[in-house]
Amino acid sequence: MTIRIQAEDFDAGAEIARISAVSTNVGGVCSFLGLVRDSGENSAITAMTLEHYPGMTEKQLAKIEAEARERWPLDDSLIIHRYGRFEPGEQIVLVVTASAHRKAAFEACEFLIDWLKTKAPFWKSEETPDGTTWVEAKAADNAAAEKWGE
Amino acid sequence: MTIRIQAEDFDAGAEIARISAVSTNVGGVCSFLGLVRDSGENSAITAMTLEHYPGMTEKQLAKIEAEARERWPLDDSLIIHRYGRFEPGEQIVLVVTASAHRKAAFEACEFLIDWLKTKAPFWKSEETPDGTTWVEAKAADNAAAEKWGE
Amino acid sequence: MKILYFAHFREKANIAEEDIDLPAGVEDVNSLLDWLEARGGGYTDAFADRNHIRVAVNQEHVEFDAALKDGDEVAFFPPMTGG
Amino acid sequence: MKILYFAHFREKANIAEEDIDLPAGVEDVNSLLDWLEARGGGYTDAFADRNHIRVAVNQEHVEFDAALKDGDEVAFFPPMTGG
Repeated sequence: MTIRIQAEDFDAGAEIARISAVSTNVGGVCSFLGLVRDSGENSAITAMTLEHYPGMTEKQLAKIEAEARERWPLDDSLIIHRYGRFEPGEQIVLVVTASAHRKAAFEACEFLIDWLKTKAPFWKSEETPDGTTWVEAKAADNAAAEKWGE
Repeated sequence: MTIRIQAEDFDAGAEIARISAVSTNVGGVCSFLGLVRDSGENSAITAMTLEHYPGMTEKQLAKIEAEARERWPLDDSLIIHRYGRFEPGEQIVLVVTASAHRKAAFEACEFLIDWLKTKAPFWKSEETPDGTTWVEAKAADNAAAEKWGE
Repeated sequence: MKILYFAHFREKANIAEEDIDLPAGVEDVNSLLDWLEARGGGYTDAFADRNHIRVAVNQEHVEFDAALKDGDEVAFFPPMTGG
Repeated sequence: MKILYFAHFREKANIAEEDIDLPAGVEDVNSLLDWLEARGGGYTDAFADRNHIRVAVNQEHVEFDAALKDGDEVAFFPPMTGG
């Protein structure tokens, strides 16, 4: 179980390879890699800045990772979330889950990213040709997180 | 869109990196990596052999990948499936999907692997201390594939 | 007609692939299965129980009532277990 | 008491962090919000509309009726948008 909140970039392939090798009980490794897109709801995005609440972020992520391990039989899991200013194409977040069975790996991975989107203390602002604006929370993201219950 | 049926191993990280970079419209890349486990339903597994139907496999995978692209807005997708004899911990299958939105990436990835498990012409046999046996199709895998409809 | 045998069908019939002329009276998969079963030995052993047989004609999965003609590629195999 | 401001709260109040003594009459998040709003300027601008305010006390997400005491770390921020 690893949680990393960092400004630096990461090597998604190396992380997936590491988690694949933790045990020969692992039958499936699911991963989600989030990247900065160059198009928002209304206009082109030239850059994005992610701000977070140091201390609370780590605490909240540890809590949700513990919940995922309770709900699904995971052999390992990883969350890496970056903060700082990024340009389109850059990596922001990586979630990896490993389990004996693929359904557990998929569900736990989706649960973690849904939760990250709505409950981890990160805030995004986007730079567009019209200026910089804070990204508003999306109803779809809240609905996605709520489907997992409390 | 790439489909590879091969005996050789693959570099999952390099494939994910390649697909992440196809377009700055990609916001999420979901991947599933399947590995040989050392424990089956009843006993320890020392090796697994995957046999397939050359020609039909490629045809069926191309068809299902086309269906995934029709159902979800994907920027790219990849299926690599190996055949031959493998030991625990070895990589068997990789599915990668890239989309503007994470829900599409997750759903398409799970759809492809569910389909591969039940409808692509591959057959597994397992070597255990008690001998070599053909793996029987699992009801849970059929149910997983059927939830996507026809 | 080309016939391919996979997984335990290949093992039981002890053959991976064969070319045969379409036998007299064989019009569809059902009648081909009857013909194969009647060959005796490993074929009878492989094709007596029809419950777990899957079949493809020209690399497309079909039902047992699918028509056959000379030149077709027919493959017999158990339910798939890939992934 | 330490107060942290994130995202547009930091921008509107023009401050990231401050240490204050627990003001007289402030017993919970609601009364702290009243006190901040009454400060005027950027604070009033930031805290007049309570609809999109989220608050954490000692790094745990809480509701506005959560009690406060001197020494607490209180943070104000909009709904999260990570991932």
